[in-house]
Amino acid sequence: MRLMYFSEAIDDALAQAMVEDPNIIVFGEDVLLLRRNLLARFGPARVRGTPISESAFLGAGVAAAMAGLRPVVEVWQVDFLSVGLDALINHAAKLEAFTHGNWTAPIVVRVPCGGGYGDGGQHEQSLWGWLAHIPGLSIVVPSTPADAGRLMLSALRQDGPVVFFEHKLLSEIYLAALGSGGRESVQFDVPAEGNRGPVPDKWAPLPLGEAIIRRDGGDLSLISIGVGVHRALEAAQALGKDGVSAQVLDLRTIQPIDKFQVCQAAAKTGHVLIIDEDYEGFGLSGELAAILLEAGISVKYARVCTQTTIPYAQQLEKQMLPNTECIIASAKSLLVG
Amino acid sequence: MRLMYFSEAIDDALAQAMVEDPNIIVFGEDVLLLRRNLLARFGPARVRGTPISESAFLGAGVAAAMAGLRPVVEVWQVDFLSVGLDALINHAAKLEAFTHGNWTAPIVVRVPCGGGYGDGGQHEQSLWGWLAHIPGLSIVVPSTPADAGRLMLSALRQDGPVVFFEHKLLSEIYLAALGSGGRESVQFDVPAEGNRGPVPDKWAPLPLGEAIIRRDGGDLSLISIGVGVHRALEAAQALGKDGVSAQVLDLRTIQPIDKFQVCQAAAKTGHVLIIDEDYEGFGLSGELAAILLEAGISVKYARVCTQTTIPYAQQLEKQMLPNTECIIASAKSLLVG
Amino acid sequence: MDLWMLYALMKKSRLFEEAVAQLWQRGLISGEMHLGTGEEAIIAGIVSQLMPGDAMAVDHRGTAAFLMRGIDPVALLREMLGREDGLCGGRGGHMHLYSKEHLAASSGIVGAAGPRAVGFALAAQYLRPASVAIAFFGEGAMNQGMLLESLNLAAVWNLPVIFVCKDDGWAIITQPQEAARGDMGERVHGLGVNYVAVDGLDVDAVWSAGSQAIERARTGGGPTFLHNRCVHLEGHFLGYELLRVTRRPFQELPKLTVPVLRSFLRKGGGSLKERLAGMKMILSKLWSTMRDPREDENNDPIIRLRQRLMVDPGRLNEVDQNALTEISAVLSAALVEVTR
Amino acid sequence: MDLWMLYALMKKSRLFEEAVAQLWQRGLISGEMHLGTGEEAIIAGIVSQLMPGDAMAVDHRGTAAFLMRGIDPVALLREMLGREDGLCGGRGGHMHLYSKEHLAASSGIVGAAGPRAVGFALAAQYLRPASVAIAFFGEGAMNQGMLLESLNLAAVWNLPVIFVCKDDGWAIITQPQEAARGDMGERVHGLGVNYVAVDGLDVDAVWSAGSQAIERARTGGGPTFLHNRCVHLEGHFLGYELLRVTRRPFQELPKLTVPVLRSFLRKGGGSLKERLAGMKMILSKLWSTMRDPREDENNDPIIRLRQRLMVDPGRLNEVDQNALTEISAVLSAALVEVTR
Ligand SMILES: Cc1ncc(C[n+]2csc(CCOP(=O)(O)OP(=O)(O)O)c2C)c(N)n1
Ligand SMILES: Cc1ncc(C[n+]2csc(CCOP(=O)(O)OP(=O)(O)O)c2C)c(N)n1
Ligand SMILES: [Mg+2]
Ligand SMILES: [Mg+2]
Repeated sequence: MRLMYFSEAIDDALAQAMVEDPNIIVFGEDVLLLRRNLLARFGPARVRGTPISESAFLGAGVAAAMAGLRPVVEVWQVDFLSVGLDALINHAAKLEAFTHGNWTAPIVVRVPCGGGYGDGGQHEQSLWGWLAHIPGLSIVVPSTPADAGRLMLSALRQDGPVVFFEHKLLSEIYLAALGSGGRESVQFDVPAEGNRGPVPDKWAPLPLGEAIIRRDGGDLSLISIGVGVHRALEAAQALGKDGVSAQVLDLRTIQPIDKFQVCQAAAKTGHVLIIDEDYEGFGLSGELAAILLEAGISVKYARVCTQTTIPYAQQLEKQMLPNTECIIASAKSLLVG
Repeated sequence: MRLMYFSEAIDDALAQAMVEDPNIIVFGEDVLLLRRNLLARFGPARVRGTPISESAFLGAGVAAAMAGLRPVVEVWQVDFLSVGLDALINHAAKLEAFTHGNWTAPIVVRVPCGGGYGDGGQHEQSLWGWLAHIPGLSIVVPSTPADAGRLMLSALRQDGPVVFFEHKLLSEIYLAALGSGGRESVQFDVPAEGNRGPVPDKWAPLPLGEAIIRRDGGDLSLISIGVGVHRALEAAQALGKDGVSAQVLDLRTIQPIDKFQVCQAAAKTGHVLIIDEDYEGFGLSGELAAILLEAGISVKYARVCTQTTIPYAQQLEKQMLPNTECIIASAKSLLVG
Repeated sequence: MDLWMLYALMKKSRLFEEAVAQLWQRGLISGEMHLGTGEEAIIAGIVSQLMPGDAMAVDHRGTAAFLMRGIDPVALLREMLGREDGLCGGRGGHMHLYSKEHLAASSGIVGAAGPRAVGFALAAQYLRPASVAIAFFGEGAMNQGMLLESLNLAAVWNLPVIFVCKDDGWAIITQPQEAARGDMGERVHGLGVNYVAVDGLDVDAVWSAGSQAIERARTGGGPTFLHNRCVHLEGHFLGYELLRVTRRPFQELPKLTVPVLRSFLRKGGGSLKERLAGMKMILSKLWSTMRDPREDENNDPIIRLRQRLMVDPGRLNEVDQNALTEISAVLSAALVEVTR
Repeated sequence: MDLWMLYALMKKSRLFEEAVAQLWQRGLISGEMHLGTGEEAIIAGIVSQLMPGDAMAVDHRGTAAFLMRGIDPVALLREMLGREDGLCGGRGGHMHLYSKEHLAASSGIVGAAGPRAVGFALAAQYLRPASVAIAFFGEGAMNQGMLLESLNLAAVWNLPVIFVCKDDGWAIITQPQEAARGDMGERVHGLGVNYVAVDGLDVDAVWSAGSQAIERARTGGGPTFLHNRCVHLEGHFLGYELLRVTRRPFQELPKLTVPVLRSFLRKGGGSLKERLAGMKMILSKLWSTMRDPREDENNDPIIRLRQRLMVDPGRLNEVDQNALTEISAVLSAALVEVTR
């Protein structure tokens, strides 16, 4: 066991995979800065910078994957995928279907996501539920360093495209690069266990589609992903003091999604609260509701999600993103109502 | 009352609005062909062709809307928005929030959508539920000529951006342009009432967010939108012969969405079947489930949606898109189960 | 360069696509259908030079390229017929043709061939040294950001890409003078890519320019852009309205003009001047099509090549016969169990 | 052109941004902070010529443009402080500044200023004849498809857009020679837009080139692209790592190099040659920053302009004093109720 930061763990697992598989290459804007440690170890042929041409380099990544490489393509923030989505939506995601399973594009798209450090509405989106709508993409959203590294390893072994979300509030690299820069006067509400934690000495893949219970409880199931998991854990602890026993389920990946554990958790407590930092409507929280109803599980249900465009001002930003107080309040009214 | 085809009705309502408001302009690829009737009446300054530069002309449309025009911007197919989404997602949708309500972009983006004419997976997507995930966009999906014209009028009166979906299977213009071209040897499963119907002599706006019951019934509620509504109606009729009384609710717009009528319909019959031509996961069908659970309405629920990438082969395509047989079968097993 | 071999490729492609057109007319092929008839010299001039390991990114008009690459024509036709035993199990259709073993992939998204060829070429750099990647696309695509980006990226990474622009002067009904400004050569140069203008009706010229570009790419010289002019004999796609009007004016013209005139005359709207300007644009579209370049035999690359090969009419006849036999066999093989 | 007026604009902007930097350092402003210090000559040279009805599309580095456009500096600063009474109610922040009455809008999406200026100019054609729209962006943005597309579109529609490229030779840590090929002038020409290269450190030169471009646009002559070179005095954004290393090598260098070296030495991975090539790239980045162009006073447009205005030191002193007084007043007004 070693202790690692979140992005350090991802890069470490990635490095292990790169040693084993010479076809893994990494590229994206400014990766010479972001992945300088990989650059120094694997050289510039395998770690490349790109112009600010997301459409071209994402599309190139998909095609390179079709032609035998295993590219890990980085985009500065998930918000900026908006300028290069075609490669993912219409090409990577559809190839397997178009070829009746004959051809796939094993690309990993690494995207920082999420808010809580003051960049506002065009830079702090989550969008995992949005991308999950498109059949053919795997969607991974780890919440701890150990999961992050292990899921990166799995992502690198998938046949098809994987979007790997790296929450900026967990990532020491992005926080330093984006949020705080050269100052020590700011402090973000970084979940400690998410930011740094024990990781295995040698990385082993964690299969996609396996949720995990982070905390057991009998009254209420909090289902979440990414930073939301840590907020849920904090809320569960507070609720515990008030005599409410809350379970916390971390989905870890939403495509595939662990329907079995979702249903089990819901059936156990009969009360489900979804915590999702992505937008509320037409996303993960809705899909979970559908999964429950389809399974014929009747529960009390509520959701704490991001309602609309994230405002810049610190206080407003905090209120907009799912936070512990909100979760506690919703949990209580769900149990009462 | 006049009889009109689906796209004819939209263009007619648009023309009425253009007469009243000189700030409405129309542009997009090949609109000189598609909107030649408008071109002949309003001239080339108000009906413009564009290069195949979706990012640029959608972005320009958003900014033109910010600066006082009311652009109706056309994209050949909703699938191709993938190359120009930034303008909608990060700009049009967020402007009102970023400016605390001070500035909005009243653009109408007109997008053909939907399948059933043989173009396959990269050209027949629906994606309305996908776009609805992004706060700040209104999403309109009419199912009849009268609604289509009236909703276009409303769209043109919104403060913010509206994505106006025009189902190709209803549209005489797109069907001729894309599906059949110069041949008479093909026939598509075009819903007659959707394709042509009575429209008012003078167009009046239909407010966004008002669903409508297309057929009453007490055993089961079929909730749908677009072409799905017609499939649902056909299924309801067939079910009627088997003694099942099915209600059909046409949502007409999904952002805003008529939660009240959704809940009412569900509460009335206790059995809800969603028919959605958009992809199943993380979309409209999930959001409806969440709306019901949030309202504490406990129902039996099922959904018939597009499962994955739409295949090209006619028979496979038909099976993939929500069809009457599927709806009937799902309805029956929902009522039994 | 073997003109006879190139002629055979072109001829077979033409016959194949003509057969496709008939099947489409009979309703056996669904959806849109974009033929490549008229651009055979471009495709043959390039594709005939590809080797195993070379890759191809094709746009919505990819049938000829697939055929000439040696991909099973029966599987190709069965794909268009939507059959389980088609090239892609009937899942793709004519705009989404794929062959993994040939590293050949199509796309219906205008401009997507650019990034795709860049990715193929990137993989070649690692895995298949001295292999190249071809991108086929139209002049309309040269206004699409991702294609422009991909030229620059290919240049920055010095990748073995040949960007092959098939400029037919039309993007559906949009003509270059309405959609683009600046000189194409300058545009391409300004994105760092070597530019060569080619007569796309002359397979000889395409082959030669292609040969240099491919050689350059294979030896680490980086990307080249070949700008080839051509005429699409069936217009944008089968059933193309403007061409229909031109070809059957009595039946088709009223369908177009009556509603336009009615709208022109309606109360409310633009001034007379504006309306007339609008009418003029519609008429000029019709007019451009009426002066149909297809009527000039010189715009058909196959007829042009035949003229040169007439030096040996016996051999020409033989090649024609072989092509016919081959494509007929393909047709009957593909149509087994389909024709009613 | 009034050099004194331009100097005053530039000086006030500099003081304002320096104040912003301090507030950011103190943690009173959250998120990233991209200053425009060093590009004031470009902004002043253009913005000072705008009239009511003209529009402005700005990138992530928009503070100076907003300030010089006459937008309330107190509201601007309050916006960055996230206050309800900020320019956008605290909802936007420094990358999302908007003023509807000035038709001024920012965006954090690289390249988005292009389409936006095109749309503003399109609206001007209908609603505000003889008005223009400015797009401000960096050289890195010139590899972004939507910006390239928008140049062409502005040319096709002959729109009154002035594309103002502020070329500082860096896009975060990426330099043009790594990210672009071809000549910028050719690229712009090839997209149909008039191209002018300008010394962006010389407000005089910018003003003159801008004046011609604006005049041309106002009179229906279509778009112009002004390519202005400059140096960003604070690097990409506040706290920029490479600059930190340069400025405080003893504290900062080890933070960067120790992990890199550790990784360099780890078992498994590239050959020594490959590793050394990787190290060399990292070092060359550091090296480029170390040869800090900021140390050359000639790269500061304000210092350069001062040298010219030294002919009247009394007046210069007065202008400086006024700027200081004004910005101090802005600061105190904006900070009411905030400073602890
Ligand atoms: C991104 C995108 N926008 C629009 C379309 C619709 N479309 C299909 S083909 C075409 C014209 C393409 O013109 P060009 O590139 O010149 O090729 P050509 O058809 O002339 O061979 C258009 C606009 C599309 N498929 N993809
Ligand atoms: C579409 C997009 N991709 C990437 C980024 C991240 N990013 C922000 S600023 C920047 C560099 C921009 O360089 P340039 O255009 O030269 O402007 P400069 O910062 O040098 O003024 C990048 C890559 C972004 N904001 N948007
Ligand atoms: Mg063309
Ligand atoms: Mg720059």
